[in-house]
Amino acid sequence: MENLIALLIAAPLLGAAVLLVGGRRLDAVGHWIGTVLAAASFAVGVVLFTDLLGRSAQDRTLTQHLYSWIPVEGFQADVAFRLDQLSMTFVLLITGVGSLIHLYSIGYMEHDERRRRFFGYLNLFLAAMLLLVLADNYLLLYVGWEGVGLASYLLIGFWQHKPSAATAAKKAFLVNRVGDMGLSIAIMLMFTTFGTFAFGPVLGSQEHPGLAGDATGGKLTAIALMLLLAACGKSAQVPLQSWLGDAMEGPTPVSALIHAATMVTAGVYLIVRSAAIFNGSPDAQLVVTVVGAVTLLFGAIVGCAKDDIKKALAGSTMSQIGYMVLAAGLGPIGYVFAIMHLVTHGFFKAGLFLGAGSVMHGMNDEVDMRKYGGLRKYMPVTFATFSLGYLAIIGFPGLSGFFSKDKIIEAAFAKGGTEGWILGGAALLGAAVTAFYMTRVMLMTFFGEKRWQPDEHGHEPHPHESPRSMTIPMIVLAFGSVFAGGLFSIGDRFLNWLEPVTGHAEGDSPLSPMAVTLITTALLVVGVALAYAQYGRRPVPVVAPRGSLLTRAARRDLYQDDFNHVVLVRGGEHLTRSLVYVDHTLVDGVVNGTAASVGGLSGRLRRLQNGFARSYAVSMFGGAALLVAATLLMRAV
Amino acid sequence: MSATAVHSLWTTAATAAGPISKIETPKIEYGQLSPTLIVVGAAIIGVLVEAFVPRKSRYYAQLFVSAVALVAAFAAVIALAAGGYGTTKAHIAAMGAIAVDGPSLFLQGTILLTALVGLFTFAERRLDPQAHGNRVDSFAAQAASVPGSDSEKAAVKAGFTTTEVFPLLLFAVSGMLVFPSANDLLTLFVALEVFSLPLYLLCALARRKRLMSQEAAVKYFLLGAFASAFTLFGIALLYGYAGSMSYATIAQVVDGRVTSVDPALAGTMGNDALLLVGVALLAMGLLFKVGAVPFHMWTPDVYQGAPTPVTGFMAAATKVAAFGALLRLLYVVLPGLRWDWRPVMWGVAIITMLGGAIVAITQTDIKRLLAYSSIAHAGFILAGVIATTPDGVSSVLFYLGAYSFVTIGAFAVVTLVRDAGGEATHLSKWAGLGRRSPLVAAVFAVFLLAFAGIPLTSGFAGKFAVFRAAAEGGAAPLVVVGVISSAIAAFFYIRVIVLMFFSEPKPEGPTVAVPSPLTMTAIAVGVAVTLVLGVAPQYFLDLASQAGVFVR
Amino acid sequence: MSFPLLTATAALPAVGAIATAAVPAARRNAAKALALLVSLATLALAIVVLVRFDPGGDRYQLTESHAWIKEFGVRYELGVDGIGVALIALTALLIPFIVLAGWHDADPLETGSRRWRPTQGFFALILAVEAMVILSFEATDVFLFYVFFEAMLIPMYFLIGGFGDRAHEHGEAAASTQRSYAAVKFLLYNLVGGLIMLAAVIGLYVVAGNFSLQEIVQARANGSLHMATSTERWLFLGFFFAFAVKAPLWPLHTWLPNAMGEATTPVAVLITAVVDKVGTFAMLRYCLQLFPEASKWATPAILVLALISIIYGALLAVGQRDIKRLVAYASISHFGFIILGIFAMTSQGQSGATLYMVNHGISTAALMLVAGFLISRRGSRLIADYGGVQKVAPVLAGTFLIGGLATLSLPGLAPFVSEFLVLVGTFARYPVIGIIATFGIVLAALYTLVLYQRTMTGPVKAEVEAMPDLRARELLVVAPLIVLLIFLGVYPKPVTDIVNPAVKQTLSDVQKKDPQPEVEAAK
Amino acid sequence: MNPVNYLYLAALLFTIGATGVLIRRNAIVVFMCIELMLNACNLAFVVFSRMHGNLDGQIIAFFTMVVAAAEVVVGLAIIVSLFRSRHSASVDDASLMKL
Repeated sequence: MENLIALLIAAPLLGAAVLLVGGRRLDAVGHWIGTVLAAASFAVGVVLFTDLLGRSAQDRTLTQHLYSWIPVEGFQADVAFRLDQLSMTFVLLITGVGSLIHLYSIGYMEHDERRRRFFGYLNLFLAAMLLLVLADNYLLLYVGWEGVGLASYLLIGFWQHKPSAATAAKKAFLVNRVGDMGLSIAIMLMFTTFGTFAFGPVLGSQEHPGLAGDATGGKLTAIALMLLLAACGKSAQVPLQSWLGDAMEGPTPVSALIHAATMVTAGVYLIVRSAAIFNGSPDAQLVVTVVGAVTLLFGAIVGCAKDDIKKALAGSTMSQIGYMVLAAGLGPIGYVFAIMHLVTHGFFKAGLFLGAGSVMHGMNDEVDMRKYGGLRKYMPVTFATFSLGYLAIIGFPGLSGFFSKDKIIEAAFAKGGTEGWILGGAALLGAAVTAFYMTRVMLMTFFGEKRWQPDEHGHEPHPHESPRSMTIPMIVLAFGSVFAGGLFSIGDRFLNWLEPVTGHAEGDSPLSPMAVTLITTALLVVGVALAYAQYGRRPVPVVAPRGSLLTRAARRDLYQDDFNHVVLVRGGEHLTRSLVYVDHTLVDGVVNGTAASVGGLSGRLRRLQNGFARSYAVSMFGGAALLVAATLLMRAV
Repeated sequence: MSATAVHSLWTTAATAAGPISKIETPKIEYGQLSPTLIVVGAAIIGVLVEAFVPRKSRYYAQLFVSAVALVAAFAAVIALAAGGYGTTKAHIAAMGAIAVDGPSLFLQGTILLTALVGLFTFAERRLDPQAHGNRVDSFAAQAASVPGSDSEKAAVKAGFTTTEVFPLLLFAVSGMLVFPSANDLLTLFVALEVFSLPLYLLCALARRKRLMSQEAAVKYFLLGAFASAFTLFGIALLYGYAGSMSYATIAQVVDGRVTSVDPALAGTMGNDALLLVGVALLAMGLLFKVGAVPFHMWTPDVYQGAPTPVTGFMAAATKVAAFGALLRLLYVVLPGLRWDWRPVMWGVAIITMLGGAIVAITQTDIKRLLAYSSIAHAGFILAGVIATTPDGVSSVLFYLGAYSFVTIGAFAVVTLVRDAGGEATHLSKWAGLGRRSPLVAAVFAVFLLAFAGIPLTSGFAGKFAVFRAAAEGGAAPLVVVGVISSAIAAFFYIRVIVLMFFSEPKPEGPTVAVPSPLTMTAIAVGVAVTLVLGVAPQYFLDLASQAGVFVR
Repeated sequence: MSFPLLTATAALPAVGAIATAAVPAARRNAAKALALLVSLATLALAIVVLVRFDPGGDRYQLTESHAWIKEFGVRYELGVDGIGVALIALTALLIPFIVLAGWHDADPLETGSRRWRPTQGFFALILAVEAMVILSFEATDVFLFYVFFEAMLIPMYFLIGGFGDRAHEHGEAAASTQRSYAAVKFLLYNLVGGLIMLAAVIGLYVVAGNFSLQEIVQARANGSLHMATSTERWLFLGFFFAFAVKAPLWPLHTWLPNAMGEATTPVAVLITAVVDKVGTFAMLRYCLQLFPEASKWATPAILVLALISIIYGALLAVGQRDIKRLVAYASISHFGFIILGIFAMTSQGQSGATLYMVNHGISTAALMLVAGFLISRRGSRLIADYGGVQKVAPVLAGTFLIGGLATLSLPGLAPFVSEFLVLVGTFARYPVIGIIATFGIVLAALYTLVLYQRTMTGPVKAEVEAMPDLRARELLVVAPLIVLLIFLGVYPKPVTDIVNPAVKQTLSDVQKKDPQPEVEAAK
Repeated sequence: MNPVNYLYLAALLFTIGATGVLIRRNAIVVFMCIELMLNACNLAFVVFSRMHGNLDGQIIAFFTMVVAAAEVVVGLAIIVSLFRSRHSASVDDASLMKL
C-alpha cells in the first residue's frame, strides 16, 4: 500500500510534464489529460483512505522511502513520504476539490487558446501541494512549499499580457519567498539543534516523543517563530497577507484552487504538522494566536469594503484562514478544529469562488459587484450553490461552517484567562463581520435591480447560466458545504480520526458551548441585518460612494500595500540605485582612480625626459652623487 | 658566515696572482680566447674588405665574413664549454686579464647568438623600397653626407650602402665578449670602450630620419663618454685602494686577507672611502650601460633614434654584456662588501622597476615604449643580481638569454611595419594591425606577452627565476615591488595588443613589408626561443645553473 | 605506464585548438564542426575520467608525474580528487554547448562593417581555454596550476575583446571601445591578482622548497615543514587575492559585469560558468590545504566579504538595466554563496559549495544562453527594449523562466540543493551570517522575476512582434541543460558521492570538525 | 710634497670637467670637458701608481690616452656630422626626441 503514495504525486506531475513539454499537438486533449490525471490522483487517495480506515488508529501511518536525496557528511535528506491521518485529510481535500476545479476549468477556460498550458499548471499545482503534505521531512516539504509558490506564480500570472497580472504574480512569489526564508531558517535551526529535520526523529509520535522535547525552549521558540513566518507567507497572514488580494488577477478557478484546496492551507498544515515544536513553546503559540486573530479581523474588514467580488472573497479567505491559524495556535485544544475548519472551508470557499467565476463567465468577466444585481433570475444554479456556500460560511446553524467555526470560537475561549477572552472576543466579532460582508456580496450580486451597462465597445452583457462542466462541480461542492460539518462533528468522527496525529485536549472554557453557539448565532443575525439594512433595502449605487474613513482604508487594504510600496519598494529602489552608483563610482572608482593616478604620475615623470642631453647628464651626475652618498652612508650606519 | 665562506660559494679557488714586480713575457691562451679573437680577426678582415673589395660585392663579402665569424666564434664557445672550461677547467687566462668560466662562456654564447640574429636584421635589404634599382638596407647611403644634400642624393643614386656596419658590429661584439669576462679593471674599461664606440657610430647611420639618428648618436656618445669618465675615475679609486687592477687582488684586499705590506701606504691601501666611492662610480658606469634609473635617460632617445636593427642588437647584447660585467664585479670583487652595496642596489632596483614601468604607460612611440620596457626589465634583472646566491647568478644568466631574444625579435617586427616615411613607429599607426596582418601582430603579441611575463613564455620563466632568487636571497620586498611593477608594465603591453587587435585600422595605416628570409629567420628564432624557454626551460636553466659559478 | 588519461583530456582540446586555427579561412563551417567534434570528444574523455574515478579510493587518482623544470622544483603532476573530477566534467560538458551556442557569433559581419571576426580564432580560443581550465583542475603542482591559471587569461582576453554582440545601442565604434575596455579590465584585474599570487608562489617555494601540493600538505601535517604564522598569513593572502579576483569576491568584482556585458553570450558563459570556477576551486584546494591555519585566521573577514557579495551582488542585479550585466551581478551573488560555503568549514558548506560550482555553471549557462538568443534576435541588451516576448516566443520564454528559476534556486532544480547545503553549513557554525545570507534568496527572486516580468510579459512590444521562437540548434543547446538542472535537483547523489570524500579530506587538512547538533551535544 | 695633494687636484679637475659637461652647450666644449675628466683620471692613476710603487697605474694612463684618442675620432665624427646637418653644435638644439 505504501508504494501507492508516490503515485499520488506522480499522476499530476506526469500531467504537468506531458502538457507543458508536449506542445501544441496536445491542445485538443490537454484539458482532459489534466483532469483525468487529477481525478486519478483522487482515486488513489480514496484507495489509500479506505486502506487507512481498515487499520487500527495507531497503525495509520504509512511511509514510503524512495531514495536518498542529498547525502552529505552529517546531513541526510531523503525523498520519503508519510501518509497519516493528517496528510490523508489534505490529500483528499486537495485531489477532490482539485479535480472538481479541473472539471470546472474545462468550461471556464474553453475560449482561452492556452488552455492546455493552464491545465499543465493546475496539475503542477496539485503535485506540489501533494508533495508538501506528503513529505516525510521538512526539506522535502520545502520543495513542495516552493513548488506551490511557483505554480501560483504561473497561474496568477497566467494572463501575462496584462501587466497587472504579471505584477501580481511576481508579488505573490516574492512575499512567499519572505515566508520561505522563514522555513529555510527553521530547517537550518532544526539541523543544528537536532541534527536532522525528518518528521520521525524530530516530531516523534504520541507514544514516542521526538527530539523536539529535548531542545531548549529558546531554540524551540525560534524554530516555531520561523515556521510561523513561513506559514504567514503561504497562508496570507498579517504581515505577509498583501499578495492575496492581488492574486485575484489569475483566472477564477485558480483563485478557487489557491483559496480552498491548496496554497493558503499550507501554513495551517505546517503549524499543525509541527505541533510537537509549537507545544514546546507557549510564547510562539501566543504569537500564532495573535497573528490569527489579527488576520481574521483584518481580512473581514477588508472584505466589507471591496466591490470586486473576488477581492471580497479573498478578504474572506484571509479571515477564515485567520480562524484556522488562531485555532492552531491554541495548541492541542485547537489543532483538530483548525483542520476541520480548513476542510469545510475548502468546500464552501471553492463553491463560492466557482460561483463567482460562473457569474463572471456570464457577465463578460465583469468583477465589480456594483455592476451586478438581480442575477438570481439569470443564473439559478449558480445562485443556489452560491447561497448554500454563503450560508455555510457565515455559520448558519447546521451547515458546515457552523460546526467548525463554533468549535474554534469555543476553543479560543477555552484558552482561558484574559487571552481567552480577547481571542474569543475577536473570533466572535469576526463571525459577525463575516455575516455582514458575505450578506453584502449576496445582496449586491443576486438581489436588487440589474445594474450592468454596455462596456466601451457597446456590448451589453447577457447574463446566462454556465455550462454543465462548470455547474456540476459547483453542485458537488454545495453538497460538501452543507453536509461536511455535520458529518465530521456528529460522534466526533473527525476528532477521533485526527487525534492520534495531532493530539487533543479539552480546554476549560469559561463559557458553555451552548452559550457560545447562542452568542455566535445572535451576532450572525446582527451582521446579516446590518448588511440588509445597507444593501438590501436601498439600491446599490453603481459608483462607489466615498465612504467613511474606515471604508476607504479597508478598500486600500488598510494601507498596508501603500506602506509596503513606500518603505520596501521605494526604499529598495533608492538602495539599489545608490548601490549601482556606489559600485560605479566608489568600488570601480578606486581602481580606476589608482590607474589614473599612475597614469598621471607617468605623465609627470615623462616630462623629465625633456630631450636635452645636458639635463640627462645632470640626472646621471645627481645619480652618481646619490650612489656615492648612499654607499658611504651605508657604511656609516 | 665568514666572508671567505660566502666568497667560496660562487668562486672556485684559483691561484692568487702575486704582486707583479717585473714585466713577464705574456702567456696567452689563444685557444681559450678564440671566440673573441675570431670576432676581432673577422672585424679586421671586414675593414680590409671595405678597402679592397669592389663596392658591389662588399655587402655579400661582409655578410659572409661576419656570419662565418660569429658562427665560428659560437662554435668555439661550445667547444670550450664542452671541454669543461665552463666548470671544472674554469680558470683565469691571459695573465689574469680574462676569466674563462661558466658565466663568461654562457654570456659569450648568448651575445654571439644575439649578434648573429642581429646580423640578419642588419643585412635585411628588402624592407625599404628599392632606390634607383638598388636594394638598400636600414643604413645611410653615405653617413658623411648631409641629410637632404646633393651628395646624399648622389650616393643614393649610386646605390651606396654603408657596409661598414658589419665590421662595426663585429668590433662591438668583440668588446662585448670581453666585457663580462674581464678579470681586471683595465680590461674591463678597454672592453667597455671597444663595444661602446662602434655602437655610437652605428646609432648615427640610419637611412631614414637621419637627424634623429644623429641626435641619438650625439646623446649616446656624450652621455656614454661622460659615464665612462666616471667609470674610469672609479677604477682609479679602486686601484688606489687596492694597489692592483686585478679582481682577485682587490677582492682579497676587500676581504682583509692582504695586510698592508708597507706601513707607509696605510693611508691609501685599504682606505674604505676610496673603496666605497670607487665602487659607487664603477657601478654607476655599469648601471648606465644596463639603463638603470637614474642613469637611464639616454635609453629612450637612443633606442628611438638609432636604426631599428641597431636598437634591437644594442638593447639585447649591451644588456647581456653589461649585466655580465656587473655580476662579476659584485660577485667576484665585492662579495665582502655586499652589506654596503646591497641596500644601495635595492634602491636602484626598486626605482628602476617602478620608473621604467610607470613612464612607459604614457608612451606613444613603439620604440620608446620598448626602451622604457627595457628599463623596467633591467630592474627585474637587478633584483636577481642582488640575491647574492648561486641561484641569483644562474637566474640572471637565464633571464638575459631569454630577454635578449625576445627583444631582438620584437625590434625585428618593428622594422616590418612601415609607411611612406619608413618605419611607422607611432603607436597610433599600429591600430588594427591584427586585422591587416594577423601573423605579424600575433608574433608581436607573443613577444609582448613574454615581456609581460605571462606563463608559457620565456619571460615568465625568467621572471620567476629572478624573483625566486631574490626571495631566497632575502629580498622579498623587492619581489613585491617587482610584482607590482610587472602589473603596471602589463598595462602598456596590453595596450599595444588592444591597439593591434581591437582597434579599427586607420585607412592610411602602414603596410607590413614582406621581409627576406634573413629577418624572417631572426623573428622565427625569437619566437622559437621565447616559446621553448617558456614551455621547456629545464635544459637552459640547467645550463645557466652549471654556468653560474665564477672563477676567481 | 598506464594511458595518461588526464593529459589526454587536456591535450585533446589543446590540439583541437591548433587544428581549428589552422583550418583555411574559407572553410568556416569545417572549423566549427571540428571544434564541436573536439569538444564532444573531450566530453567523452571526461566521462571516462568520471567513470574511472573511484570515490572510495585514493585522494588523488589517475595521477601522472613527470619531471618538468627541475631547477624550480616543478613537476608535471596531475591528479584528480572528487572536486576536480566534478569540475572537469562540468567544463567538458559546457564547452560543446558554448560552441554550439556561439555557432554564428563569430561569422563575418555583413558587408559594410569593418570589424574583423576570424571565425576559426573564436573556436580555437574557446578550445584553448578549455584545455587550460581542465589542466588547472588537474594540476597537483602549485606551479603547474599557476601557469595555466595565468595563461588562460590570454585566450579569454581575446575572446572578450575580439568578439562582441552583433549590435549595440551606441553603434559599432562605441561598442568596440567598451569591449576593449572590458577586455583590458578583465585582464588587468586578473593579471594583478595573478602577479600577487606569483609573489606568494615564490614565497611558498622559498619556504617549502618544492611545489608538490601533496608533499607540502604532508610535510605540514607531520610537522616537518614549519611555517611561521606571519609567513603563512602573507602567503595565504597572496593566493587568496588572486582567487578572489577570479571568483570574483566583493570588492574585486567590477570586472565581471563589464566582461560579461561586452562579451558575446557564449563567452560570458565561459567566463562565469567555467573560468571563474577555477578561482573558487583553488580556494578550496590551495588556500585551505596549503595554509590551514591562515585560512582559519582569515575566515571571519572572508565570510563577511562573501556575505557582502551575496547581498550586494543581488541588490545590484536588481538595479541593472542590461540583461547580461544583471546576470553578471547575480553571478557575483552566487559566488558569494560558494565562498561562504568554502569558508564555513563544514562538510555541508563545502560539499554544497562544490556542488554549487557545478550547478551554477549549468544554471547560468542555461539562463545566459537563452538570454543570448533573445538578445541576438532584437539586437539590444537593454531590458526596457523587450516586453511580451512570452506571447510571440513561448518556448524561449519558458526556457528563460526555467533558467531564471534555477538562478533563484527553486527547489527541485539543481542550484537549490547546493544553496541550501551552503546555507545550512554556514548556519551550523555562524548562525547570524547564515541568516543574513538567507536574505539573498529573496533578492534572487526579486531580480529574476523582475527580469522575467519586464522582458517576457506584458503587452507585446512592436519590435519583438516578429521575433521567432527558439530554433532547433538553440533548443538543442538549452534542452539538455534544463534536463540536467532538473535531474541534479531531484537526484544530486551522483555528484555528492564523488565530492564528499574530497571534502572530508579537505576538512581534515584544516583540522575542522562539523559542529555537533545541540541535542546530541547536550547528551 | 704629499702625493695626496695630487689626488685632490685630480678630483678637482674631474669636478671641473663634470661641471663643464653640465653647463656648456657647445658639443665640442662638452666633449673637451669629458676629455678633461679622463685626464683627471689619468692623474689619479699616476699618483696612485706612485703611492703604491707599482707601474700598473702608469700603464693604465697610456691606455686611457689611447681610449681618449679613439673617443675623439668617433666623437668628432659624430659631432661634425651633426653640425653639418644642423649648422649648430649646440647640444641643446639636438632635442627632437623627448618625453
